[in-house]
Amino acid sequence: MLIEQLINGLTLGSIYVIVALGYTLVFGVLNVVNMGHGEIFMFGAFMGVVVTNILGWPLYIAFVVAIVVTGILGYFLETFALRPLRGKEGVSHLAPLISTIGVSIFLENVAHHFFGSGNQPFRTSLSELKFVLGSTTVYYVQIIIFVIAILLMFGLTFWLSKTKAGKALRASAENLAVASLLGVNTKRTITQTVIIASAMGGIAGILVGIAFNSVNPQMGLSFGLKGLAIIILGGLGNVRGAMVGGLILGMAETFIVAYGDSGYRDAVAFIAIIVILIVRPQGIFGTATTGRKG
Amino acid sequence: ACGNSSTDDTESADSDDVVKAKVGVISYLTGSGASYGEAITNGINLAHKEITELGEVDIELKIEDSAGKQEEALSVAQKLMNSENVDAIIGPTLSTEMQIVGPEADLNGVPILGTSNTAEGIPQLGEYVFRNSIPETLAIPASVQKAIDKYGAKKVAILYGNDDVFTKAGYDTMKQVAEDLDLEVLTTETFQLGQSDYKAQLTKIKSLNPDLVLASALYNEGAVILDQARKMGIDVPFVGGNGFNSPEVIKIAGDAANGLIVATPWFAKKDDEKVKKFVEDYEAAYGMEPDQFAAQAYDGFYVMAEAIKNAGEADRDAIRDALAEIKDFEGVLGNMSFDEEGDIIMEPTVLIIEDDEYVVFE
Amino acid sequence: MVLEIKKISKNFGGIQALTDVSFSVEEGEILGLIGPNGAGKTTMFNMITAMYPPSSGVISFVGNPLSNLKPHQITEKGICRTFQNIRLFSDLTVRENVMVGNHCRLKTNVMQSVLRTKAQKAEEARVLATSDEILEVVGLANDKETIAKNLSYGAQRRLEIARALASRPKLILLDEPAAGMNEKETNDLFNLIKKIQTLNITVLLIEHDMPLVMRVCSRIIVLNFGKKIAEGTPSSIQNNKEVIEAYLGVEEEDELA
Amino acid sequence: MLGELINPYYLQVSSFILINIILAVSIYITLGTGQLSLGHAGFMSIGAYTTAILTLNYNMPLVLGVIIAAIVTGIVGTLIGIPALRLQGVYLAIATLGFGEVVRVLFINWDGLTNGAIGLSGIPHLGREIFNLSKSMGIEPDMFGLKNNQFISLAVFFVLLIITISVIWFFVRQNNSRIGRAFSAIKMDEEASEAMGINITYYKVLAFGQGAMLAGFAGALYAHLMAYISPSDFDYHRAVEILIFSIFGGSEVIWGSIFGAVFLSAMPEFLRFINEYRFMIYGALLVLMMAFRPQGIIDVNMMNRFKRLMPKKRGEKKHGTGNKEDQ
Amino acid sequence: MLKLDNISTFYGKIQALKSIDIAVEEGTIVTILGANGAGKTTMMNTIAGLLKPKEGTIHYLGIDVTGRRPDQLLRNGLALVPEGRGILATMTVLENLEMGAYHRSDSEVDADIEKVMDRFPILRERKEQYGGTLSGGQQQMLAIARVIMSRPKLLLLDEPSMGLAPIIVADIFKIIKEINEAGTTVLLVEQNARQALKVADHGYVLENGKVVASGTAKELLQDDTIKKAYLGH
Ligand SMILES: Nc1ncnc2c1ncn2[C@@H]1O[C@H](COP(=O)(O)OP(=O)(O)OP(=O)(O)O)[C@@H](O)[C@H]1O
Ligand SMILES: Nc1ncnc2c1ncn2[C@@H]1O[C@H](COP(=O)(O)OP(=O)(O)OP(=O)(O)O)[C@@H](O)[C@H]1O
Ligand SMILES: CC(C)C[C@H](N)C(=O)O
Ligand SMILES: [Mg+2]
Ligand SMILES: [Mg+2]
Repeated sequence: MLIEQLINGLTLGSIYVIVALGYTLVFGVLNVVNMGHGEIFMFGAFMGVVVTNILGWPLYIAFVVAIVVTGILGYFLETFALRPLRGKEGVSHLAPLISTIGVSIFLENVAHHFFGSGNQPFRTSLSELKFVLGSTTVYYVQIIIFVIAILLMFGLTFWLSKTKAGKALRASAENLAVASLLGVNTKRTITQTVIIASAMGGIAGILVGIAFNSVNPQMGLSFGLKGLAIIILGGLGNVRGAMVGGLILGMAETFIVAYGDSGYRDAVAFIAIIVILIVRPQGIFGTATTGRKG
Repeated sequence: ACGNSSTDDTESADSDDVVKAKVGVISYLTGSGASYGEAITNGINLAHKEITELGEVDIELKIEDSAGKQEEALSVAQKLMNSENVDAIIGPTLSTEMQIVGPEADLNGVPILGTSNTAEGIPQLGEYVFRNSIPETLAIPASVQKAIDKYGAKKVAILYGNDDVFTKAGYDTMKQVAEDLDLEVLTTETFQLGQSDYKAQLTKIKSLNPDLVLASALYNEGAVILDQARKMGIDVPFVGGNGFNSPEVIKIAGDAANGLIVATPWFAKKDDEKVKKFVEDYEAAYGMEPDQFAAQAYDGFYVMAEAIKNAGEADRDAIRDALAEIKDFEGVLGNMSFDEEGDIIMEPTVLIIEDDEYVVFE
Repeated sequence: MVLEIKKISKNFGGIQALTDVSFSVEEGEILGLIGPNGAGKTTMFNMITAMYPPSSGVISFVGNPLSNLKPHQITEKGICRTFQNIRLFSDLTVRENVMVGNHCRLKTNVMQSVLRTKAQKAEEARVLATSDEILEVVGLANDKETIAKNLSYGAQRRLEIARALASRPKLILLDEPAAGMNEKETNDLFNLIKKIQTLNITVLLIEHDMPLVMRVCSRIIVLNFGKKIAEGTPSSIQNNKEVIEAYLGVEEEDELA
Repeated sequence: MLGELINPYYLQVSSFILINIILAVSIYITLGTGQLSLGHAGFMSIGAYTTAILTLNYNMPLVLGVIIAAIVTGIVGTLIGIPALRLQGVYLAIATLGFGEVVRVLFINWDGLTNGAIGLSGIPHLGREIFNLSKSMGIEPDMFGLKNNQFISLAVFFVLLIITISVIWFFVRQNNSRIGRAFSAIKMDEEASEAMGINITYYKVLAFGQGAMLAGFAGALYAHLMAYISPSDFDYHRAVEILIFSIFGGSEVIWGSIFGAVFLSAMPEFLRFINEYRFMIYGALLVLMMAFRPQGIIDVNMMNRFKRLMPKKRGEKKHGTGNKEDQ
Repeated sequence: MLKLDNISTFYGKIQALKSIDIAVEEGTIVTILGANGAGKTTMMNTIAGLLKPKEGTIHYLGIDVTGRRPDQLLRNGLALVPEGRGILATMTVLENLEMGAYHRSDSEVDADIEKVMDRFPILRERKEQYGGTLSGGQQQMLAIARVIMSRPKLLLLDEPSMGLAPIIVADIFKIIKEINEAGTTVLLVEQNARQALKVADHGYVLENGKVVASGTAKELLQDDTIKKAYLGH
């Protein structure tokens, strides 16, 4: 059972990682926690349902459609909920939190309206493919999810730290005016980032659909909250932190069910962040703010 | 799909000898459980249409949304009772809402009939509070007993949603039943509303090899649990509470739904004229098969209309008394009566899903 | 002796910002603290006001060591500062900024504030009077109701000083108050510092504006790379070879003109 | 006579609005020192459960239950406020969100005490208690020409109204004092505040504790208003709702938060006719609102303009810097 | 090279610039003087595209560039070192320098980094340190080094000597002169009027958002009213 639970934990953790990366990326650039990310993720999952179940098209098209649709949603989110607040004077740093919460409420209810409130079946042949290793059954989906998470993490790390675009992004994150004085087209940089982050949410959505056959308008919230916990756990804006945090959480949740009390599963994430923040207020991998005094 | 459009009783008889009454409906129409409210509202609307056509009573419907929240349910109830001056209320959808609304209706002297509340103690909230939904305490023992008889099961695993009133209440009953029947409970696992991944719990359950899984879940989570369990190789039958009973289970879980046993007041394939007609009309009107909530609401409205007719006037107290008098009412659910507290008296049917279809479990 | 710095060192994860610096500030004097950029002057202020703990060394104020105190306790003891990068409460009015400065001299608690007791009312009246007085001193009496962030840069610098004065310090630490001021404004600042001295407040001044420093200070300490390299009267400092080399440079007026 | 006019429906909605006002003020206090809490639903639930358990299991009088509930929550808030000092901005927001979730999960799992997800029912109802009390004193509703239910709704409304006004009065006065000045200074620049002699530890914990206590107090009132509580009443959505009251209405001034609570609690009632779309509209409204008026509907400028419009009764100036009448 | 016609800029309702006309000839150093709050920073930010003027036009290299974004202007060689330096606090010194060359795609970037680090050795020493932890003066040097990396044609400097040690101030002016001699036109805002006028060819005096005097540096240095107001004696 141990190995099976380990695989369960890794699968869940990998999905958490992908969701968390979306949060981290947007936070990294904009210093904004995008509360609408969970719902964008949920839309990705529904796109999978629409394409494979309703239209009966193949799975890869579902990925394409989900990426496109969530990318567009990201674009709208940036245009309507974030951009108007940016660089405006007297805007509290809470404002984007609220406006993205607005987006999440809006999207959740739109999903209700179009897809109904219940679960929608997401059935693909891919989710049936498996092989047996000793006494454990492993599904290909589980491996695919894990690999995608790893790839996304390395891709992002490389992009942020090594490429020019990544540096431009970090510069924009810190100071929009300065970044633009240095020649960065900040508007484009930011829009791109939000779109990429949202598309990652779309990918995660489809993966959840395949792995768990559970797609409903409320899933944005439950995964979203976990994603939030993870980025705090790992340190805001920190890609490696999101990876480690996500995997740890997936494992922890699985193991508390397996060897502890499943009633506390949803609390694990938050107990962990409370403990960690008390010990290390900047998260596991976060760097202490290097503010100068005086 | 719902809303205010339902008040168009254009062709109703305008004669003076029929009783005119106004009935308020509190339903869960927006939010995560909206599909329950929708089914309920559909059932009521269908019944309302038929009754209006019959012309024996002239009932005006006033449907309000509570979004499944207690405060909203209470506000809406106050609105119906005091601004709309309704003569009786049907709903609200959730037992938690009824917990709040029931006493208030009682205080206002407005008869209220729950058609989907399955928690314990609902009619006991007050003189004016009734329900025609069978409580879990009635349904679950019936289904578990049958499953044990059939499969000779001894060892069970229990899985339930611990953060929802309904599933938690179902679990309490399951636990009691397991004790009463001397079953060995291998493990008790919980999950939370809206969860997607049940693999950790199921892996654990699988490793313990139970003869039977008792699952107190709403169909949304329940169907996904079945799907994941079957994929994982758990092939034993599941016994669910009555929130698990829905055609949606088959839609979501497909073949994985086979082997689910539920006790329910409602069986759509029943060889009965009334039932057949109801299913047909419902499908024609709403494009889907009615579930138990639709059926209970449908019957509930008929019961209400019957009471209003018997009361002979649109008087709250008279309607209450007439409701309490209802005996051997024949509806699509079968034969029902109210006991002295206002609770339903009825035999549930035990069903099992076989070949992607609910059939009577014998 | 108002303030005594004994062998203070500060290390920021490998960067040695201060090494064994010792000096003392005498009652009533205006002491200059100068040195090249990055010499550790602001860091010294941060040590004195307990914003950072020193890595080693002791700071004593009127004879008592200041270790293990929080910044606000330092202020209560009678040391207050201004910031190199202006840090006003930017959305409060000028007067409110000064009133906040007076906070640690007030006593009323939550209940008294809510019930508006006699004592509380009297205290509030006193704060108002004190604030207006101080604003008069720094020349902001006409801007009382202006929101701080709408003040011009020079006025903001003066408000910083006013806010610090409101805590009724025995010792005030000024971090580059003349930065961004033109010569005329600097001249006004000179007068203000002198006026502060007459209020029996000792002044420790960081400043790169040499004409101002030389005119206003009675004594000067020079830091370089975190070490004290000189101490003395303005004229001795001006002629100190090491200081000229590290900091002052050779007057190049004629070359350029 | 009077009876015709008094509609329990409006009184019911108004009573909820009053509770929401208290909640909005509770978050306003915390926000006033720059601390963003998403844990107020958690505090609310602690208050609600405390009084519910005390009154149900120990037969404690309702009034005492509510007071103890507020105190207990205040203590919990203070205990949470201390480690929370180390957290800034979003970290604090998410950590407090986590706190709320942990409390909720705890109440779900602590079956013996809380009855788990099923919740506690039969909690003494504020209105019905007053009704019984006045009956025992020989006062009958029909003496005022009221029906029983009207009397109960009216009594609840008046009690809550008085409580709410007192709460507002308390915090307006506190704001206009040295305490209020310290709060706003800390909100703007913690380090500078500390350097100016403000004990930021004390004031931040004070604000956090006061906010928690008030939320717990509101929760306790809620329990006695509903007579039934369950953990799902105090979930993430509640926490967000409370925060939105304040941010939407304006978190710079107390009146903003109050306005937000009134407007947003009343709005869904007005939007009932477009039922299906009302939450979409609610979401869109938040987005628009932040785009065009990120500081909230009511801000400092608006308050100042408002005060200028009433020259006679020159209102209290923010932070008590102002005029003589105030003192 | 740069020409401002009738420029007015507002902060909300507050008018900070009132119909400003200014011209900068190629190859020269032009300095802007003025008391605190006169509008100097506003003017620089308007030219660099950070603020949009409400009225008037800006011509740069003969083209109307009013309303262009800063990054577009930088691509054409117009660079600003903002007041307060604009160091990226969470990026290292080296990354700050690299960001200076963000819009460049030539192969000489690395060589240029070496060059500026030769000029400011402290930057080489602190290469891996976060920008935010440098002292005020070190940050100022980094800001200038970084803007050099962008190889500007027209360089706008807003109070580059603020908060610098006298010895560095002298250095900074020397560097400005050198940059200018290497072919970059400089528009310089300074409080340090005497020093500024010494390196400048031309000067403007701003007061309350208006140009109240202008002329060659020599003329201004000798003007009595200016002496009184800005030179202190
Ligand atoms: N928080 C910090 N982390 C790391 N290094 C720091 C920190 N604060 C200061 N330093 C370093 O300590 C040294 C001294 O800095 P400080 O700010 O005291 O200089 P200063 O004398 O005030 O210079 P300036 O006149 O330029 O303001 C500098 O090298 C600076 O980089
Ligand atoms: N963001 C702003 N909002 C409102 N008013 C502003 C803003 N920035 C500047 N001002 C006002 O505009 C006027 C010009 O300011 P500006 O910063 O351009 O002056 P300056 O000449 O650069 O002064 P300094 O020498 O102090 O830097 C001042 O009165 C200032 O108060
Ligand atoms: C709609 C149903 C799930 C409601 C549930 N039976 C209850 O009593 O709350
Ligand atoms: Mg310094
Ligand atoms: Mg300026």
